[in-house]
Amino acid sequence: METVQRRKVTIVAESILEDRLLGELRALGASGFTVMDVRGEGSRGRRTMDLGGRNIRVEVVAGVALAEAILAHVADHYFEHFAVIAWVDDVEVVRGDKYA
Amino acid sequence: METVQRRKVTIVAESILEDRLLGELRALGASGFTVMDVRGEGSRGRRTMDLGGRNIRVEVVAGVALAEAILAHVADHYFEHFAVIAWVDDVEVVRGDKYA
Amino acid sequence: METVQRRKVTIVAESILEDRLLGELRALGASGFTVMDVRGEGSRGRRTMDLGGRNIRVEVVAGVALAEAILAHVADHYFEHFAVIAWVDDVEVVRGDKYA
Amino acid sequence: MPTPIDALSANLLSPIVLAFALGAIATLLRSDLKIPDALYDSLSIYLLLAIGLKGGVALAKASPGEIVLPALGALALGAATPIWCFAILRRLGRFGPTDAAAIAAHYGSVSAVTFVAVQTFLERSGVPTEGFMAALVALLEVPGIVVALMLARSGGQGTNWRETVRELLTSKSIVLLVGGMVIGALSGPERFKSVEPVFVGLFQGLLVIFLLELGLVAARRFRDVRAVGPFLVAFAIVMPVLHGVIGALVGTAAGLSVGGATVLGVLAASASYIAAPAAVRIALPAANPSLYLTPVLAITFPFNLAVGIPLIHEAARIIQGV
Amino acid sequence: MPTPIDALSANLLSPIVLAFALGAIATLLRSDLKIPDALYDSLSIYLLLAIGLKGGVALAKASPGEIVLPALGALALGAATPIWCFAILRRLGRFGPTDAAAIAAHYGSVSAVTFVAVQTFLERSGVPTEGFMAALVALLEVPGIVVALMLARSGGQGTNWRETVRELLTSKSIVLLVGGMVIGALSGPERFKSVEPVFVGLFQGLLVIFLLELGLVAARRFRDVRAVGPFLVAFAIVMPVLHGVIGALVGTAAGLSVGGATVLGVLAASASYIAAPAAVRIALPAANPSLYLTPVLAITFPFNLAVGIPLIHEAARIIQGV
Amino acid sequence: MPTPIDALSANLLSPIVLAFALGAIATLLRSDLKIPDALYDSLSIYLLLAIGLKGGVALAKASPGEIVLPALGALALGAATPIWCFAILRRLGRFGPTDAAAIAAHYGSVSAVTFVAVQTFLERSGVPTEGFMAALVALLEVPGIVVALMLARSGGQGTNWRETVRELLTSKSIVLLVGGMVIGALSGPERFKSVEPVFVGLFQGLLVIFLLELGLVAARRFRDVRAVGPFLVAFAIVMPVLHGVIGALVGTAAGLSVGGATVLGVLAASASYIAAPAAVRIALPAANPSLYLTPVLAITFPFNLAVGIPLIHEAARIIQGV
Ligand SMILES: Nc1ncnc2c1ncn2[C@@H]1O[C@H](COP(=O)(O)O)[C@@H](O)[C@H]1O
Ligand SMILES: Nc1ncnc2c1ncn2[C@@H]1O[C@H](COP(=O)(O)O)[C@@H](O)[C@H]1O
Ligand SMILES: Nc1ncnc2c1ncn2[C@@H]1O[C@H](COP(=O)(O)O)[C@@H](O)[C@H]1O
Ligand code: NA
Ligand code: NA
Ligand code: NA
Repeated sequence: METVQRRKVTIVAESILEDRLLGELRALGASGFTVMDVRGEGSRGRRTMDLGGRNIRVEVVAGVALAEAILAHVADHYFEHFAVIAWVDDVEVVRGDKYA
Repeated sequence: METVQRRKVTIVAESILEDRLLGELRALGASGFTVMDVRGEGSRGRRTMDLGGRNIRVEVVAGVALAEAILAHVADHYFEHFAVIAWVDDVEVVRGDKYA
Repeated sequence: METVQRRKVTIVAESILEDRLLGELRALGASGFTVMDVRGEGSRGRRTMDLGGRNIRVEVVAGVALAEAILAHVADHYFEHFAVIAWVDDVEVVRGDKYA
Repeated sequence: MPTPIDALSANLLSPIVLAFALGAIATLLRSDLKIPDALYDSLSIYLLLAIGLKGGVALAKASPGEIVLPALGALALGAATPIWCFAILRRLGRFGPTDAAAIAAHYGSVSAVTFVAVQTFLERSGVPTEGFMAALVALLEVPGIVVALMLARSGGQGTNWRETVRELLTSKSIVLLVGGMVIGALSGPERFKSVEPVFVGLFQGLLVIFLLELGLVAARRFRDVRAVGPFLVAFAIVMPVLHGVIGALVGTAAGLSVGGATVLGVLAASASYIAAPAAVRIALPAANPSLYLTPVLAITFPFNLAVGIPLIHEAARIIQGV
Repeated sequence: MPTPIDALSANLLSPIVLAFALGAIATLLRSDLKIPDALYDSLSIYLLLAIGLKGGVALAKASPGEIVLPALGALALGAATPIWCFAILRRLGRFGPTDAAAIAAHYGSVSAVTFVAVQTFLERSGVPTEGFMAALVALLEVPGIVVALMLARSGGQGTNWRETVRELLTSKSIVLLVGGMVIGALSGPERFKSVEPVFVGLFQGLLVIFLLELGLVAARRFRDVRAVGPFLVAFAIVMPVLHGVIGALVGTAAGLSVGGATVLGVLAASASYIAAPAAVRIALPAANPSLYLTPVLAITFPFNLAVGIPLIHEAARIIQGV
Repeated sequence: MPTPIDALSANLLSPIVLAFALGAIATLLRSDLKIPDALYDSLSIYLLLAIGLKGGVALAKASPGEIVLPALGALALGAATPIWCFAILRRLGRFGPTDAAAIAAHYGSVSAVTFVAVQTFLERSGVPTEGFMAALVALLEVPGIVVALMLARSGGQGTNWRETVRELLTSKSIVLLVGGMVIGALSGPERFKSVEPVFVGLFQGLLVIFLLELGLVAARRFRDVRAVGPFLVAFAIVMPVLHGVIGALVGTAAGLSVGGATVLGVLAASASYIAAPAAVRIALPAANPSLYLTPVLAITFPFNLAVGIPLIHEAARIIQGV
């Protein structure tokens, strides 16, 4: 199986941000994303809301440039005031052209 | 802690494929897998079903050969007609003999 | 975006261990973690409980030393008797100082 | 006796029709209202089991003789409707065999919620129905899908029929409907009383919440309606009317009352959105899901709910001259 | 007629107050009791829809004239309360404009569950209320939040008001409350009967489970109470009493009965923990969530539930001299 | 008065027994029917709370004197049954101390659903029971587990007993049972009426759905039955009968009616599948879960449900000579 290298950005965020964040991912050019409901603890601890205030975890497989853009966007717009973290790593995919 | 390198295949697929896909993973020789319910958007967008039609995300930690076989199987059998994507990356595990 | 390298430990465990495991992660010095409900199969198969006995999947982004400590702790305390697996990989994060 | 117009407007103001409309409006307004997946799944388990249980209790009172002809009629409808749907979609609609079969499978099978809606309509209108109609839902669900899948494969390579049919017969909806019927028939009216508050008392109210979710989901497909083209839009309205009248005729011929003939007509008119999509997605992966989900959910289901049911009832009354 | 002390102790022994206490105790004992997220979400959908439906059925019977003055009164309360809350928090509490506005948004809006609790209290006490009070919940929910957000931005850069207001008006609670009211009013008392077992019969019992969860959640914030400081603790008790009396006065002036005036008072006294937190978190991300969630959930809600409701009812009785 | 055979066959046709069978059949047919985890969790919260509430209301009417002897009897059973189970499993079954203690913990504790099943059986048979029996469920749940864990550790290193006992006493089932009882007793029959439609009216129907899930789950363990060996299979049938008779004797000696003695017998006969597995998994991780879950879920629970309950009732009648 021939594979190509892509980047994967993972964002963990307060679930209240879901609609906004996914809209921004589309606007930045992501060809797709996968979302799951999670819970967590972090440095901002209980600052997230208790009721209806769970976290989501979003994964986006993307090219180097888009991954960089997503990471920068999240850092700029969310890190200061929201309970949001993000990380990037490398993955190998089969059809590289599928991912912007 | 001594660790060994293994491969991890992650598959995101229409949830209707769950039973079939997991059966095939067993048949291919996977020693285990972890499944979670997710939702997502991709190039095939709303082609997946709305009702009862969510996605699953399956992770399989495996040796190089099995990972390759799983990826090839998924690409051959699902990529054309189903809303399915897959990626592979490297992970370090403690007891390598546990993973086929 | 300037990023730094960190380690990510992923633990899949019987859900009954959740409270204990998260407490131990805090005690080991993790600055945070993300938890999700999953299901799975492994070599210990149906030894996990059926009722209320699902799995959790815990992710901890951490420095090299803490990641090593977590992995060692899990291997020492859980691998023998519990349906628990763990793996580690590298991730890039923006604000490295956030992660012990 | 209400005029057809009265019946139509009365139907439009029923809580379940209004709940569907509320869900659709919420989607169109981009509201953040979401029904949890687990609630939707739980409600559909509940509804299917309740239909089965009530049917089973009623079945226990029916004489086996009464049900033979209606059952045969239902089976005939299940086998025949996908055949002519397939032909129409191929010839007039110019769809490929796979897409045509996929759509035909949906219109050949039935929607349990539409069944419930017609029961509710008739109850509210004071029209009695034969107690065993729930058994016909179970009988009508599977054959239409199997026949349509066979049509798709008519020119192709062998498929695992045993497995496909096993999956259909052991699918959630059949297990709950048939299982519920057996439980209802075995435990009988006396023992059923203790569970009536849940399976009868709550039925209409929980249906309201279920239809709210169906409205939310159906409206997400409204914008696709244009994409599926005018032929399918017309198909999604004309076929239910046609099947409804044919079903009412078959029901009347099989000796059903005007209520029973209405129910059989509405069942024939309804299109499956649970069993058929699941089976078709697996068995005919090359079919385009938009071509079957959009007409079924965004057109046929709301059409039947709002207009089809009173219309088919009117047809049944004309047929039986009452 | 019971004495105030009787009413208070009777209220403390109601199943919903006790269920809240049980949840709080379970948290304090570090029990592993957890209400599934899906159940909490399902119950809150159910409660809002049920309030709306019952209100709508009652509204259908009310004459439009009756409701004009109380509605205006409610709107005035919604607009005015956040203004003085903001001023008090800025001047006396020395909070920054963002935190002050965030807190004011919560106290300017309402809690649907507190509304339900006062309705239950009055029913049990045999005190009638106007049927259209549920409409006031919907009217009171949004204005307080919008006014408070405007105060926060008074000196700042432009915000996307259109989008913020659209989100508030299409939020889950408004869609369910208003949608439920429209369904209730359109279908009317006769058709409503079939869904009554769910939306009326189950209401009190499901409320018990909901309050169990609220108790679990509120108690998780008990330890933060110290952190928010004595000013906010006092604010979270004094403002509800003040708003309660003002609400009862406004209600009386608007021609409401002693029951209706009590309800309007309790609505004014209540603080939002669903709509307001969601809107504030997005619109005022720099505000510290602990400063609004802890007082609202850990102090004001239980205070109103246990003490505020009988107290405000007593005030309404004194005001109306009954 | 029905003959034992009548009672047995009547019991086999009850909706809850049939629902369990339907679930088991669905698993054996490899149906895709699944009960959402959130529904299962919600139903178990509901059932435990409802048992507690109803018990509490009844307790409020009981005189404290009545309950002392039955409570002591229950405690004695909880302490004694794991001891002899342990001995039998060690000596006759040749299990290691850890596995023997793990199994003994399950048979020393109780199953709340089996309690509900016997209550339903007696109600349907018109046999009255003492109102305070729910209190005995709470009393019987914990001691058997603690005693068994102590046996496992008899030769071993120290364990954190304080923490283990705290976890057991604050576990979900105890909090809901005891908490429900306190709420029921404090609010009393009058205030309880408003929540009765949920906690009494829905009880039997929701139990049907719960047992459907238990059937689905239990049948997944059927194929393991062979693996656990004939000794454990026999143990899982003989011990319930033995404990049932002993429990009925103890109940009779403690002054319970034939209904009460039946309930105490069935409680003693039942094996825990919620509290015990959770506690044992943590406290005795080296024990093999198959050895306790398979007998409890796949043998003892269905045996008691279908056969044990009428059998033990017959024993109680013979003991009391009625
Ligand atoms: N070190 C970490 N590893 C994994 N997830 C984390 C970590 N820190 C924070 N999180 C997740 O990110 C969310 C927000 O974290 P924070 O902004 O630190 O409060 C938490 O609720 C966790 O779900
Ligand atoms: N770029 C992506 N990153 C992450 N997940 C994706 C991406 N593209 C698709 N997916 C996931 O894969 C599913 C099927 O995608 P597709 O086949 O492109 O429709 C989607 O529903 C998403 O859950
Ligand atoms: N090879 C694997 N890949 C991914 N997840 C696994 C694998 N093996 C085990 N797991 C997960 O770890 C849990 C415990 O595995 P085990 O201890 O092997 O029974 C399983 O239930 C799975 O969720
Ligand atoms: Na049809
Ligand atoms: Na207010
Ligand atoms: Na026992």
